[in-house]
Amino acid sequence: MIEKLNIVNRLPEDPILTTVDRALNLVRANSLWYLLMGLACCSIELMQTGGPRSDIDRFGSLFRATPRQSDLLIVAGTITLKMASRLKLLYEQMAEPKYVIAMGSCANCGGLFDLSYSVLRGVDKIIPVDVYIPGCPPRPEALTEGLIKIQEKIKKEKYFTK
Amino acid sequence: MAELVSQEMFLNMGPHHPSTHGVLRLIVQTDGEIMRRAIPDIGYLHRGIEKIAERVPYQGFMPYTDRIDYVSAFSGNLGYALTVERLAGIEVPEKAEYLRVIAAELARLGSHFIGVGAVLLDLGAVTPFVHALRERETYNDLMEMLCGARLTHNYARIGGVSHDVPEGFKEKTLRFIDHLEHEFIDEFNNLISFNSILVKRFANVGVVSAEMAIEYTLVGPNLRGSGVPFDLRRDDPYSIYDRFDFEIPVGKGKFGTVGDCYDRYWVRIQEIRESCRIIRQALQQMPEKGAIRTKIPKVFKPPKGEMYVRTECPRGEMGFYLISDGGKNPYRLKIRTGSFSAMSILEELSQGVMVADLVAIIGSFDIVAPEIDR
Amino acid sequence: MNPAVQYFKNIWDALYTVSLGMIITLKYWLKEPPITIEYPDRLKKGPLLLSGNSLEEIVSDRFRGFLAVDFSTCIGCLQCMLTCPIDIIAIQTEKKDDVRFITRFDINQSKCMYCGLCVEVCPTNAIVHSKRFEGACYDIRELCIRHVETPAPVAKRPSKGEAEST
Amino acid sequence: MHNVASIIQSTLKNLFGSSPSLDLLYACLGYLVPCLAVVTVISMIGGILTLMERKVAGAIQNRLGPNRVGPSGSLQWIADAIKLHLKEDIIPALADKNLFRLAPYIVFVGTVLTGMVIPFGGSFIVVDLNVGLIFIIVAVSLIVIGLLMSGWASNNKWALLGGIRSAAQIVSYEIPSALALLTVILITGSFSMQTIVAEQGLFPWQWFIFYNPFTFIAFFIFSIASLAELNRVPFDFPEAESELVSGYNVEYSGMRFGFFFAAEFGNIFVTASIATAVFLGGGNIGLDPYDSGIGYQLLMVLVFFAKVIPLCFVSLWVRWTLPRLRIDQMMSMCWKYLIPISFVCLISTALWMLVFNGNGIFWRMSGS
Amino acid sequence: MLNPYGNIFVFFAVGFGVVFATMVVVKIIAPHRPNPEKLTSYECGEKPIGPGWINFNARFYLIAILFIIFDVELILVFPVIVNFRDYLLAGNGLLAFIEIFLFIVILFLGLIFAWEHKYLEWLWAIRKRLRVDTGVVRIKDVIEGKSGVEDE
Amino acid sequence: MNVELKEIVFLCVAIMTILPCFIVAFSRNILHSAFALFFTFLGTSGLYFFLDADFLAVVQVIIYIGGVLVLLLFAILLTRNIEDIKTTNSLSLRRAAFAGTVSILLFVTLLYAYISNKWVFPFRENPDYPYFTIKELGDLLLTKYLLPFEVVSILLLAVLIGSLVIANRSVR
Amino acid sequence: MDIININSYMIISLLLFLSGLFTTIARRNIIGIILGIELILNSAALNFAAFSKFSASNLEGQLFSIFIIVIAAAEAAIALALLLSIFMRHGDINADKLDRLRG
Amino acid sequence: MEKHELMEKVKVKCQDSIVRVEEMPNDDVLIEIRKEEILFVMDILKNDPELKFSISNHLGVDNEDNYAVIYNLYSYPFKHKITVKACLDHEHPEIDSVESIFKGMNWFERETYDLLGITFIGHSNLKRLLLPPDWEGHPLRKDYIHPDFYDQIDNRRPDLCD
Ligand code: SF4
Ligand code: SF4
Ligand code: SF4
Repeated sequence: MIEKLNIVNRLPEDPILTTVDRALNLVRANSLWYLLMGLACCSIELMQTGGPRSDIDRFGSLFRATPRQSDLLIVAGTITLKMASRLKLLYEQMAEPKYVIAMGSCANCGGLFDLSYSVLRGVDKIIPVDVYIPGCPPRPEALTEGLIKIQEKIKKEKYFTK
Repeated sequence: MAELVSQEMFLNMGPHHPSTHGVLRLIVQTDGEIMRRAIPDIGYLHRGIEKIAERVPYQGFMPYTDRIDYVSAFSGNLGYALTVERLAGIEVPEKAEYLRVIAAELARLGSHFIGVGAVLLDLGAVTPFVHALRERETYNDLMEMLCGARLTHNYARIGGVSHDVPEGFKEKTLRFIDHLEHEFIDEFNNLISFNSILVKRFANVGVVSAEMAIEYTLVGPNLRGSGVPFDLRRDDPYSIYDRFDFEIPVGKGKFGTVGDCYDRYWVRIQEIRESCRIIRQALQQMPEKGAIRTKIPKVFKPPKGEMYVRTECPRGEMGFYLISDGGKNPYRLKIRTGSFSAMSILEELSQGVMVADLVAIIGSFDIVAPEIDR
Repeated sequence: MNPAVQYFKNIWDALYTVSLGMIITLKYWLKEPPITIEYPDRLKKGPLLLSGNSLEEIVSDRFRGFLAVDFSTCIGCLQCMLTCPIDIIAIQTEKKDDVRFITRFDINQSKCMYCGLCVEVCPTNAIVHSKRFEGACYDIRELCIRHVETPAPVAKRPSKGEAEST
Repeated sequence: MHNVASIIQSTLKNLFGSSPSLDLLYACLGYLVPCLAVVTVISMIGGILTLMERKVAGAIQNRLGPNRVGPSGSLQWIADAIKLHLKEDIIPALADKNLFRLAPYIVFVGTVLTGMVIPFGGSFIVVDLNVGLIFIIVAVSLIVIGLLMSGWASNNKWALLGGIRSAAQIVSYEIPSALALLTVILITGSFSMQTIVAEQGLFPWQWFIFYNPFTFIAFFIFSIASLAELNRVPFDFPEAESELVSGYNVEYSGMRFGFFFAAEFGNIFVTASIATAVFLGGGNIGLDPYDSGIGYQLLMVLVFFAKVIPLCFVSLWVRWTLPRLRIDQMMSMCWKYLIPISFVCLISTALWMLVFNGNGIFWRMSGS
Repeated sequence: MLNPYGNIFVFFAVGFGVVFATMVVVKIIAPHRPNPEKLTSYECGEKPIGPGWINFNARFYLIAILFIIFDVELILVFPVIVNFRDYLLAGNGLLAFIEIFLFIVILFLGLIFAWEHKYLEWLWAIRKRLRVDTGVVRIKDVIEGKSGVEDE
Repeated sequence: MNVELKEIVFLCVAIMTILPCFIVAFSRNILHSAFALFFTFLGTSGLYFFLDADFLAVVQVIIYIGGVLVLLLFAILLTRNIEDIKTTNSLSLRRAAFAGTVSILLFVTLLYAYISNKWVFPFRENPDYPYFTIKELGDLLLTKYLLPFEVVSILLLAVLIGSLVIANRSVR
Repeated sequence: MDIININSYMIISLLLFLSGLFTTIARRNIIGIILGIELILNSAALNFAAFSKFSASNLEGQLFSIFIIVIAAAEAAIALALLLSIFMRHGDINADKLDRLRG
Repeated sequence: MEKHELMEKVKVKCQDSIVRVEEMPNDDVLIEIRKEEILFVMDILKNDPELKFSISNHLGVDNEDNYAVIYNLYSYPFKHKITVKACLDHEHPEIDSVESIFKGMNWFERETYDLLGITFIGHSNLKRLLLPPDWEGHPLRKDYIHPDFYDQIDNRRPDLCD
C-alpha cells in the first residue's frame, strides 16, 4: 500500500521539485559506492585508482563488497562467456539506482580478445552501460574522468519529477 | 579431533569475492569455519590466448603476452620474445639485454608489491597494501617513462626492445631502488611483516613440503618458500642473468614450519631486495650506447621447429612452448604458468583449514587469475 | 620453552610488534603529506589537457594514448592497418585523377589495445600515439574516431633516407 | 537521583503554566527531548566517524580521502546518509521477511539505549541509573540478537556465518570488558556513571586508569574487548570483506544497511565515552556537576569530548594498522588471555584496596 | 509519572520510531523495482546452491555454553563487588574479599578445566596433520637482527 | 485525567510480554518462536523495572537474552537447516489438545481466583521499598545468603564442566 | 485507574506460565520444549519479584528471582548440551521420535 | 650431465618404447615414444635415481593428421631437461593418464582434454577445466569454428566503424 505513495519519477515538473531533484542528484553523484570487483588487468588500474596517487575516495567513492550496497558497477576487465551470466546476476542484485562503467577495451567491445572464442564482445550485450572508458587499461585518471562523467550524468537526471 | 560430522554443505567463494584475486571460484565444502575441502572452479577468465596466438602474426602476439600475467606484464613479453628468438636464432643486442633485465626486475618489484600487498589486504591490513600500491605507482611511472604504458607495456620486441632509455630514467630508477632498500622494506617489515598477528595468521598455515611442491609442479617463490633453492635465473640462466650477483631467498621456516604461508610471503619480501640489487648492477653495467633492436623482416617467419623456453617470472617459471610450421603465425603456443600449478595444489591444501586460512593460503600463492586461465 | 614464559612472551610480542606498526602509521598520519594528484580539477602547470588542466604532471613523454594521424605526412601505405593485430584501423583510399585520396581513416579507439605496433611500422610517422587518454563517453560510437572528414590527398612518399630515420 | 526529564518538565511548567493535559504533554516532551537529542548526537557522531575513518585512512595511506563535498569533504557523511535514503530497499525473496525488517531496529535500538547512560559531562546525562554501567552490557546483548537475526533472516550463507561469528565474538568479549569495568566498580562502589565520574578528577593522576597498575591494565583490556565488541579490526570477522564478503549485512541495502552502519560507528563513540567516563575521568573538572554555572557545565562537556574524540581516533588508527586475527585466535585471545588477566586484575585490585585501605597510587578514597 | 527508568521505555520507543519513520520515508522516496533476479540471494554472483543455511562450527556452541556460565557468574558477582567498598570502609573488607576471591577462583577453575581439556582449541586435527610444533620464535630478535637475506 | 503515562507504558510492556508468548506457543517456525521469546524476555525485564527491581531487570536481559537466547539460537541453527526450521516445529495435535484443555482450565480457575478477590493479603506498595537494589542484594549475598552464593558458584562449576563434557563428546 | 498492582502481575505471570506449559507439552521439538521451560521459569521469577515488591518488605524475593534466572541459565546450558549430544547421536531432535528410539 | 649422456641413458633405460630421439636447439632432448608406453617411460623418468625428473609442462597439439601430447620434464637434482612426445591418432585421441605418477598432471591433463579433446584414460576427474561444462567443441583443434552464440548471448559484434 505504502508503495503507492512512492514519488520517484511520479511528480509533475515544478521549479521547487526540480531544485530538490538537483540537490539530491548532487548528493547521489558524490556518494557513488562501487562494487569491489576486478575481472582482469583493468582491475589493477582500478586498485591504483583507489590507491594513493589518484585516490578515487576524493569523490566520495568507496568500495563495498556486496552488490546490495553499491551504486556503481565498474566492469574492469575481460568478461568471458562463462562469467557473463554471473556478472549479469551481480548487476541485477544491485539496488536501484545503479550505474555501470565499462572500463577498458575489453568491457567496451571485447577489445583485443575479439579474436577469442570465449570472450564476450562488450559488456553492453548483457547489461546497460552508462559510461564507456577507452584504454587498455585506462589509466587511473581516465577512470576518474569516467567517474566524473557518471556524476555529470546523474546530475542531469530527474529524480522525483517525471 | 574429528570435527562435527554433519551434512555436506557447499559455499560459493567467488567468482565475485573480494579475496579471490580476480575471478576465481572456490566451491567450499565446510562446516562453517573449518572446511573439508575447497574445489577450485577456474576458467572465468579463460580468454583463449593460446588460440589467439594461432591467429595473429608473431609480432602481433606480443601485446597479448602482457595480459597473461598483467601484474608483471613485462615478464610475459620477455619469455615470448626469448622463445621466438631462440627458435629463429636471432641475436639480441647487448644493451637490449640489459634493458630487458632491468624491465623484468622492475616488473618483479611491481608484481611483488601487489602480491605481498594483496595477501595483506585479504588479511584485513589495508594500509600496507596501499603503501605497496604507492611504491607500485613509482614502478608504473618508470615503465611509462620507458615504454609509454603503465600496465600493459608491450616493451619487448622480437630481437630487442621497443624503446631506448629515456632521459632521467636511470637516476629515477636508482632513487627508487635506494628508497626501497633503505626505507621502504624496513618500514614495511616493521609495519606489518613482524606483526605478531600476521605471524600468527601465516606461520604454520598452508604448509607445503618440498616434495609436495615439486610433485604439484609449484614454481618460483612458492617453490622456494618450500625450501627448494631453485631459481631459473641462476640454475638455467637466460638472457644475461649470469652476469649479476644476487641471492636466492629460500623459505627457512622463519616463524614456523618450512613452506608455510609466512615463508612464501617472506621469500617475496626478500626478493624485492634482490631485484633491487640486480637492477642496480644492471644499471651500472649497461652500455651507454648501442643498438636496442635487431631488425627483423616485417613479415616474420621463423623456421619450422619446436622450442620450450622457461623464464623466471614473479609468479614462478613461465614457459612458452612454441611450435612453428614456418608460417607467419605460430602453429601452437602453449603457455605454462606458475599460478596454474599453485591453484591445483589448493584442493589438497585446503583440507581441514579454516575459511580465514584459505584466504591466507590463496593470497600467499600470489595467484593472478589470467595466469591460471590464460 | 616453558609454557608460562611463552604465555608472557606472546603478550609482550603482541604489544611490541603492534606498537611498532602503530608508530609507523602514526608517523604517516601526522607527517607524510598525501601524494595524491588531484586530477582533473586541481592540477598545476604545463600544457593543457582536454579538460583544461595540466598534463605534464601525470603523463610521461612516451605515453601511448589515443592515436593521432597527421595527414600531411600519411602516404596511405596501409602498413598500420595491416600490422594491427586486431584490425581496428580502417583505411580506404580512392584514386582520382592520379592522386590518391584517403577517403576513410577510422580508428576504433574503443577496441584499440594501445600497443604501439602500428606506430612503429608507419614509414612516415604519420600515425602516432597522442597523449590524450580522456575519452569517456556515454555512447560507444563516439569512440570510433573518423580522422578523415573530407577526402585528403596522400602525402608524397618520403625518400629512402628519411624513412630509415624513423 | 538526577533526572533530565523532570528538570525539563518543571521548566516547562514554570514557563507555560500547568494543567492536567499540559502536564502530560510536558511529561512526553521531558522524556522525548533528551532522548531525541541523544539519538541525534549518536547518529551524527557515528556519521562523522565514518567520514573521519576515511580521512584517517587517507592520511595514513598518503591519500587525501573525501574532499569534494563541503569544505575539504566535511559534508561527505551527510551525502552518504542522504544517498542511503535514496537507495532501493531490497528484501530478498527467500529471506524471512519480517525478521529481516526487524533486525536493524534491534541493532539500532541497542545502540541508542547505551546513549542513555553516557555522562556527557556536567549534568548532561539523560538519566543517571543505578545500574548505569551494567546497562551497557544490556544494550550489547540486544545488539547480539539483532545481528543473529539479521544473519539468519537474510537466508544467505555469508550473512548467517557473519551473524554467528559476531554473536560468538561479542558475547565472549563481553566478559573481559565487564570484568575490566568491575575493577573500577570495586573502587567506586557504585554503577552510577555520575558517581564514577565524580570520584575522579581533572588531573590524570586522579583518574582511575592510574589508580593502580591493574586498573591500567584493565583499561587496555577494556579497550581491546570493546574493539572486539565493535567488530573492528583486528576483530572484524563478522564483516571480514575477504572472507565473508560483508558478513551479516550482505543482503541489506539502502537505509536498512545504513542503520547497521550508523549503529556500528555510533557504538565506537559509545564505548569511547564509557572508557572515558570510567577510566579517564569523564568530564570531571573538579567541580560539582550539578551546582556549577552553565559555563562550567559546558566546559565539562568540552573536557569530555576532548577525551572521547582521541579515543575514537585510536580505534580508527588501530583499524588502519593491524591485520585481522583468525576466528580461533580471536577466541583463544579472549579466553586465554583477556579473561584470566582481567580476573587477575580484579582480584589484585581488591587485594590492593584491602592492603592500602582503598587508596590508589595517587588517588585517595574519601572516608577512609 | 514514570520513575527514571521510564526513560528506558522512551528510548526504546524512540529508537524504534526513528527507524520506522526512516523506513517509511525510504519507501516513499526510494525507487522500488523488484524483479525475480534482484531478489535472489547474493552468493558471489553464483546462483545459490541449496538453502542459505550453513552448518556452522559446533565450537561456537561450546563458546556459548562457556559464555553463559561466565555471564551468570558475572551477574552474581556484581552486587558483591558493589558492596566491596562499603565493607572495606566498614572494616569488613576481608570478608568481602574472601567471598569474591572464592567465587572467582572457583569459576577460574572451570576456565582452567576448559583450557586443559582443549575446549578452547579449534584446530586439533589440523594441528596434528600439519605437524605443527609450537616452536618458539623470538620476533624481537628477528626485528633487531638483519632483516635482509637470512642466515641460518 | 486519571491515566498516567506510567500506566500506558505498563500496558504496552505487558502486551509486549504476553503477545509473543503466543507466537512461542503456536508458531510453526521454531526460530520465530525463539525470536518471539526475545520480546517476552525484554517485556519481562520492563516489568521488573516497574517493580523497581532494576538490577533484576538488567540481569534478566543479560542472562536471558544475552546468554540463554543466544545459546538457544545457536542450538536451533546447529541442529536444523533453514528449510526444515520453517516446517518442523509442528505441534503434536493430540498433545496440543490436551495441553490446550489443561491450560484453559488452569487459566479460568486461577483467573477466577485472582479477580474474585477472595484472597486477603496486604497487597499494597511498600513505601520504604529499597531503591538501591544492587547494594541491598549484595548485602544479602554477603550475609544471609552467603552459603547459597558459594554453592551457586560450585553449581556453576559443575554445570560448566558437565555441559562442556557432554557437548564436546558429541563434537568430537 | 491503577493497573500496576499485584493482580496484573499475577495475570501476566499466569499467561506466561500457561503458554510455557502449553509449549512444553505440545511441542515435538526438544528445543521447543526448552523454550517452554524458559517461559515457565520466567513467569516464576516474575512472580517472586512481584511479591517481593507488593507484599514483603525486603529483597529476598528478588534474590530468589536472580537465583531462578541463574538456575534457568544453568539448565539451558545443560539441556542444550544434552540436546547436541542427542542430535549428534540420532540426527534428530524430535521428542516423539526419541520416544520411539528408546524402545 | 651432458646432453648426449642423458640421451644415451634414456635410450638405454627406455629401450624400445622410444620411437626417436632428437636434439632440440635449446640444449634440450626430445624423445618420441609410443603412446602405449607412456606410463612406463614416465615411471622410469621419475623414479630412476639417475634421472629424477619431475613434470614442468604439458601440452597437446593438433597436427591436423594426428594429435601429439608433449611433456616437458625437468630434473631438480641433476638440472637437466627432457621433452617427451607421443603421437595419437586423429580419430580417437587417447592416452594413458600420468596423473598417478605426477600428481600435478591432474589439471594439465584436464586442460588438454578441455581444449583439445584428448582423452586421458584413468584420469580421476576428467571434466572440463576452463570452459563451462556445457561448451561445445574443443577450441584448440584446428577445425574449431568460433561460436557466435552461447547461453542466449548473441556474441557477434559488428565493427563499430562500419
Ligand atoms: S582492456 Fe586491456 S587491460 Fe583491460 S582487461 Fe582488457 S586487455 Fe586487460
Ligand atoms: S595501437 Fe595496437 S591495437 Fe591500436 S591501432 Fe595500433 S596496432 Fe592496433
Ligand atoms: S598512417 Fe602511416 S602506416 Fe598508416 S597509412 Fe599512413 S603512412 Fe601508412
